[in-house]
Amino acid sequence: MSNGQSRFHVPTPPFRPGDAPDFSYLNLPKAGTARRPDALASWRETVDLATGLVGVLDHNHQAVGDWDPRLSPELMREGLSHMVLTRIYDERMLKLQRQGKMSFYMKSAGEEAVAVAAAMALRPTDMVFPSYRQQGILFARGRNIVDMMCHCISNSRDNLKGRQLPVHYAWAEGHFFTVSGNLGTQFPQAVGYAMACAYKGEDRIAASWIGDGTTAEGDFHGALTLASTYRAPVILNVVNNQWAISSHQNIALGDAPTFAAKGLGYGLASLRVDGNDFLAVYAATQWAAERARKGGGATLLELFTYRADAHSTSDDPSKYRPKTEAGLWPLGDPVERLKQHLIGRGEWDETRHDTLVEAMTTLVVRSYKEAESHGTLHDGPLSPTESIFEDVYARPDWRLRRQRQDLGV
Amino acid sequence: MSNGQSRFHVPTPPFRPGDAPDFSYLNLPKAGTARRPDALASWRETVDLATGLVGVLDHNHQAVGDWDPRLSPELMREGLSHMVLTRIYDERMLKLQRQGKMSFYMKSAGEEAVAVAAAMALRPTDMVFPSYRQQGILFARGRNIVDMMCHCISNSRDNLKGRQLPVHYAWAEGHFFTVSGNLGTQFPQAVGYAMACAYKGEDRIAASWIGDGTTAEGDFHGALTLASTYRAPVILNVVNNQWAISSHQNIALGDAPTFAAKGLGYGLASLRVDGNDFLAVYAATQWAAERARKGGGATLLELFTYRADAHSTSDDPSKYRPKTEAGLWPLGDPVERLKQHLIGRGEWDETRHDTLVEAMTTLVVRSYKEAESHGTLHDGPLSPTESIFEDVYARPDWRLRRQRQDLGV
Amino acid sequence: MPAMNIIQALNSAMDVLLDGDPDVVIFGEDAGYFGGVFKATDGLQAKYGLDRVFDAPINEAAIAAMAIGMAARGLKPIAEIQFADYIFPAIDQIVSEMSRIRYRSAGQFTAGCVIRSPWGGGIRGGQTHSMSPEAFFTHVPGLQVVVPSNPYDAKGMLIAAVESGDPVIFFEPKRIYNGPFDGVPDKPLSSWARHPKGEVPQGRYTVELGKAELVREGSACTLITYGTLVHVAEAAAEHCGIDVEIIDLKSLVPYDIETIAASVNKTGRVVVAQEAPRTSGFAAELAAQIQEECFYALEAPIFRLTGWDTPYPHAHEWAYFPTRDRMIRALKTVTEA
Amino acid sequence: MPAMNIIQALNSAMDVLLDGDPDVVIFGEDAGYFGGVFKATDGLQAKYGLDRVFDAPINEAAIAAMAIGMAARGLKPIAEIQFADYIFPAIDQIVSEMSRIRYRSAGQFTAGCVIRSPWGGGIRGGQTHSMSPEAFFTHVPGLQVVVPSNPYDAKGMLIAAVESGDPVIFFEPKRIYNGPFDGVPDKPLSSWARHPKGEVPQGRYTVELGKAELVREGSACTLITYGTLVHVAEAAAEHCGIDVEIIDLKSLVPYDIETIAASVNKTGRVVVAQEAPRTSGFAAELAAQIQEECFYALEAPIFRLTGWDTPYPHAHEWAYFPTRDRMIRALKTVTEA
Ligand SMILES: Cc1ncc(C[n+]2csc(CCOP(=O)(O)OP(=O)(O)O)c2C)c(N)n1
Ligand SMILES: Cc1ncc(C[n+]2csc(CCOP(=O)(O)OP(=O)(O)O)c2C)c(N)n1
Ligand SMILES: [Mg+2]
Ligand SMILES: [Mg+2]
Repeated sequence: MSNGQSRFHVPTPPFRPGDAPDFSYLNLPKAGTARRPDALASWRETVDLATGLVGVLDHNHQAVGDWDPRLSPELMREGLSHMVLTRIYDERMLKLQRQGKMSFYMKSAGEEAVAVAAAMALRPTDMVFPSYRQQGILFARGRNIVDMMCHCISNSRDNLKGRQLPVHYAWAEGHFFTVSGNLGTQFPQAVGYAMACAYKGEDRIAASWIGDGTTAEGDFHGALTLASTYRAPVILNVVNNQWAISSHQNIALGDAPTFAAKGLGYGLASLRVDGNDFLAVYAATQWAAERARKGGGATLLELFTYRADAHSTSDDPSKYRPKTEAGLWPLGDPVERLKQHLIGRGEWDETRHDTLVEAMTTLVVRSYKEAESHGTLHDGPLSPTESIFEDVYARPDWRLRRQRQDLGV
Repeated sequence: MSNGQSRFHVPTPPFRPGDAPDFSYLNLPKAGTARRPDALASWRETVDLATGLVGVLDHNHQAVGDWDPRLSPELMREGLSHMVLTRIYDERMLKLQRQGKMSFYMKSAGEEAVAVAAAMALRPTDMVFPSYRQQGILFARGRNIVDMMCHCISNSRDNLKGRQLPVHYAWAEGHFFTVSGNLGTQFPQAVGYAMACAYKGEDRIAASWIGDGTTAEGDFHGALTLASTYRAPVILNVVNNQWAISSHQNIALGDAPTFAAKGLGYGLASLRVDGNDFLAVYAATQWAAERARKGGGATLLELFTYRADAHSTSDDPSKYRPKTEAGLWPLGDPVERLKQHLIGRGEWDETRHDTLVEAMTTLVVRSYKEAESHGTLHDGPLSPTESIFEDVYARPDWRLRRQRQDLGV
Repeated sequence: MPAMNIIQALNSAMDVLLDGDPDVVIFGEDAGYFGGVFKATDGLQAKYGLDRVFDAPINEAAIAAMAIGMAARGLKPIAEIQFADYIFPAIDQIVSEMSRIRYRSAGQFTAGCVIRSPWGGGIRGGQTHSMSPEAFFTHVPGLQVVVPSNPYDAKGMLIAAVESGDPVIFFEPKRIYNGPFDGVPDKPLSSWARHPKGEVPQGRYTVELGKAELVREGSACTLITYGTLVHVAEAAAEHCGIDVEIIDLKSLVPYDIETIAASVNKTGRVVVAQEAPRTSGFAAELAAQIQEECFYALEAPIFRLTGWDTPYPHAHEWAYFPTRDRMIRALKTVTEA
Repeated sequence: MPAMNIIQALNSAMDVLLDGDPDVVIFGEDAGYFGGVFKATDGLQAKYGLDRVFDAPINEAAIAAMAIGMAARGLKPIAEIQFADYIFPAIDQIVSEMSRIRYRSAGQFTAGCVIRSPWGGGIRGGQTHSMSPEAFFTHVPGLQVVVPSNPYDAKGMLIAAVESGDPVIFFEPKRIYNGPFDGVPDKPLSSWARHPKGEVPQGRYTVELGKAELVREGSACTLITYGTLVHVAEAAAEHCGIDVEIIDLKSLVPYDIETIAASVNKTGRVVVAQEAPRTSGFAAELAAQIQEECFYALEAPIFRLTGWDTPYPHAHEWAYFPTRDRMIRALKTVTEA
């Protein structure tokens, strides 16, 4: 720990391009070994869980241990389907971005379980405050794919009137808050929303997601402080996908043991969860939701996962990490793991999987055709130009009226 | 823990005006019981200390346990003298404020050990980033009292040229950073300073102090994050004096066990310390300083104390807490405890104490006379009026030159 | 009608709002049990309960974010920032979030809420209890920014602000909480009881946002200002022997361009006064817009009377603050030009 | 002299600075190993080591505070804020601390450092990668604010900024990092290699802060702007048939009032252009000061050409951005008035 004293210490990632990644140093506890306390237990009963790992699917894809949520095969197949769709959608959109159909795109490859399983464990009316990488929630909540695409290509049917960068979705009907480009701001907002639900005597709760890098922001601390002080019915998720653009998670983590452990310092129940294990994410979210709904207050969940692709279409990860890392990630791939689990239980097979992939591909391709019929960013039609002056206020003031005139629209 | 779900929870203080305070609920561990790990031990070895209490002086005013710094009687008498001076100075300044001699004042009554013992355990060249309530550091570092007063009454000799509110001292020669009125901002600055010392290969370190209420600010989190990531040689002190103006510490603490425990979530060595125990504060600071200087990185110290008087001259604490609280504070008074310890060791007596008090009173009264000879806020002389245009930049630009002309000075 | 000072008027507004609408909640540092360091929320927690008027942790960003989240769920939060000088930790939540929730979601979500904050100088508060940071917020699309100058407006505008449905930055000139100030340092405080705008109805009423008020008619020069300086302007007008027309702006965003233009077209001469530092202050916006709007009516350069481009000093406060005497000099400069 | 784009010129400036002074350190989100998302610090960590050029946690306030603390100990930090849109979490440290350390300590402590940040629109970045928040900082005494418009100035001004000893907000027009932009959307990028200011000396030189540059002489109208719009202005001047004089402001605080006044006194007509929303933008400061300074020379209202008072839209970026065509219309309005 001592570094002499001549220089301060700057953490470096375990592996850089050219290195052969070996993740054995992570020393991850085995699936099924974590205790499952009562949902209303004191946060103190989560101390070991915050540095451990809540896991259900073992290396043989069997569901083991106390956290197994014992989901019906139907529900798991639905989850699988949402994850497959998320991935296919992402891949298609990336391709379209490369073709110039949209200005920007962000995939969630490798992290589909984090969003999909959580969304399924929540109620559809629970309010979510996601970052830009939880598109899986939208699929799980049944958002129309054409609508999603219309937003991404900013066309005349974009429900955000072309105002936001692609993937910065907002969908009030689906209780999906407007995604911000500013990191972390949604975390304390979610706490405020949850407080309002409690204030109104509802049993709705709120949930929010930020990345590992974003935990460094002041808003992370603000959110946890509010959540603890007011015992807000909220689930605060940290998606630790190991990277913040080019910065390894250890730039935010420093010498801390885990991100989940940070919650303990606020007296919040805190769990580290295998984020690539659909069943574990489902179970942990279910536990935290029950806790929140019953008045037990907030939970911090760290979802341990890996960003399997570039940060965004503006990024090239081969510049800062070995290309082989994603493949060697010890917690595997969430789609593959749930698929194998279902197969192992005789509830799924490769043929059905191929059919699913084909159906989803068709859906995505067909949806894009339809979306494009409403226009694209470059060729239009877009939302009417004068719409840029709308929604600044409930009613535009003289400045906006004049400016619209100046622009001649 | 469950509150039903109908309403969010707002913490209330244990006692309000009219209540009879009973602090037995605090359950404070006894002096001498805390382990003293090696200064370069892992932060994990401080886990119990962060929720425990490092104490040296027991209820009989004897120094007990591993943390006893075994100070010489001379050093302790010096500490006592600085604390007595701090208190007398504070009382005199309060009186003068009431007489209209200055616009504002803030006492540190009850918290003198926090500042004085820490300053004495540090080297004089270690850089301090205090809040507005560590004036004790100035006495311990030998700041000229007349100069301190000239600042407080904003006269022609105020080394800050009348620019700052009283008690917002700055003293470069004494390695005392400019006190900010903005809460918490100095915490991450201290980390940056410490990093610069390390960068330059010096063995100087930095230390900063904030209050319990201020831990809620984003800058608290920023400081701890930087300190952990870069293993900066810094001591981060949280002075938990139970109150943030009218807000009880539990508004910032929520359900967290202690403020010290928050440091653990960053992988920082973290100690809760009896802040009214001169020897404990000294020992803990010494430990943290050794850790920092040897390359072991940062320590978070919570100094558990009680704000024995009003927040500032603008405050009336009888509006929100029982008047009897200060007297019933279970950790007693820092001056009294060190005094009794010295008496118990035959190194002090009431007569010597009276002489000390008298000498300090004389010093303060005489110093004020001298200070006043350089002017007062209301009757002047002040620093020259044109000085308001200086030090905005290294060299004033045309705007400032013109504005000075406009003002006709 | 009872006489109220600004604190009492604000308290009365919040009382009316809490009473009339269960969605109204109030919070801030020391704003709960204690009733705020200026006592604006005094007694409201006792009357309405711990979950409607409560203390917040010292994290201004979290306070703003909590307001946004609550507003998104339909509450009408009134958040107090203890001093305007301390609003900067919250500015990211205000600029990047609160102001844009409606826009970026194309109206699906809104963040209507009010941020109240004691504002401005003249109380020997030094550089961290004296700032007038209104210009920052006037540059942010989606925010409304207001500064009432008397008890009647304070109450009516606070109620209007909560009802507006959009975020409002509500700055309160703390120098005149307890009485108007004529810009002559060290005089005994005068009382709102002797001021017509100190008469405040007990019940609910609103003062429309976006509308300025002609508080003095005149023909020689237009003096536009807001907050504490409205009273300094009135005192200057009384003492300068110039027939000054004074506009109390009240709302900075949106500002009342019609009232301003009508007056300037009449007088042809303008002083715009603010307490804040000169460069890029709100007076610059007004001057820029007026010269565009009324170019051919102007007979002299628009004069900006402002604080200096330095932090707000403590001991030399009255060399910094636009006092009555400085205002008289400004009026003379403009009318003699 | 080699041709450099703005990124290369900045990289060269930092290389020179790191090489010449061990007190220079550089940090920011992704600024270390990766060299920054725009690659301005590319290769510098490899060349100078992990403790001189390093990654920072995603906490802009902490980044600014770290710079302040380091500067207080005598280092010369250059901190990168990844996008100017993300500077708001740091604004309390900048406004309340960095800008005032020298003043409030009466010169005992200083906080000389540079905050570099990619700034401005035109890259389809939507509302969170397009902002031009310079006006906020120009209102803060103690800060210098600069916006270079070409590689030569970028390098020379960055070196001058580090040497100034006071905090400098250094905004970099990212639209023109790789080549000038004439304000006509969707045209292929032109290259700095064909621009005289694309020739950048390898070694150390400075471009004085506080000085503007006449980039085009003319007699009919003065067009004052900075950053990307300097090039849009040049294109507009070429296409409008008006004899436009163009001032590249470069430094916003302090701005070069002499150069401005000399030009306005000559032309009598002024357009001030900024990308930021109109209300309380920096164009307001310039217009306010010019009408005061050159009142009797002005023949028409000063025209503010600006972004609209809305958040920066994504799809309709070119309806928001002051394009060449809008600039031509502004010049016509002003010269025909
Ligand atoms: C306040 C703010 N600062 C910086 C950025 C630029 N930025 C966008 S994404 C990103 C990395 C985020 O990493 P992480 O939180 O781990 O989330 P991930 O992308 O891995 O899901 C950064 C620095 C931003 N969007 N907002
Ligand atoms: C950023 C900021 N917010 C609010 C304030 C107003 N304020 C001054 S002191 C104080 C309470 C601080 O309490 P604590 O941190 O416990 O320190 P203590 O006064 O008890 O030493 C508050 C809210 C401030 N000075 N700065
Ligand atoms: Mg990440
Ligand atoms: Mg306190």
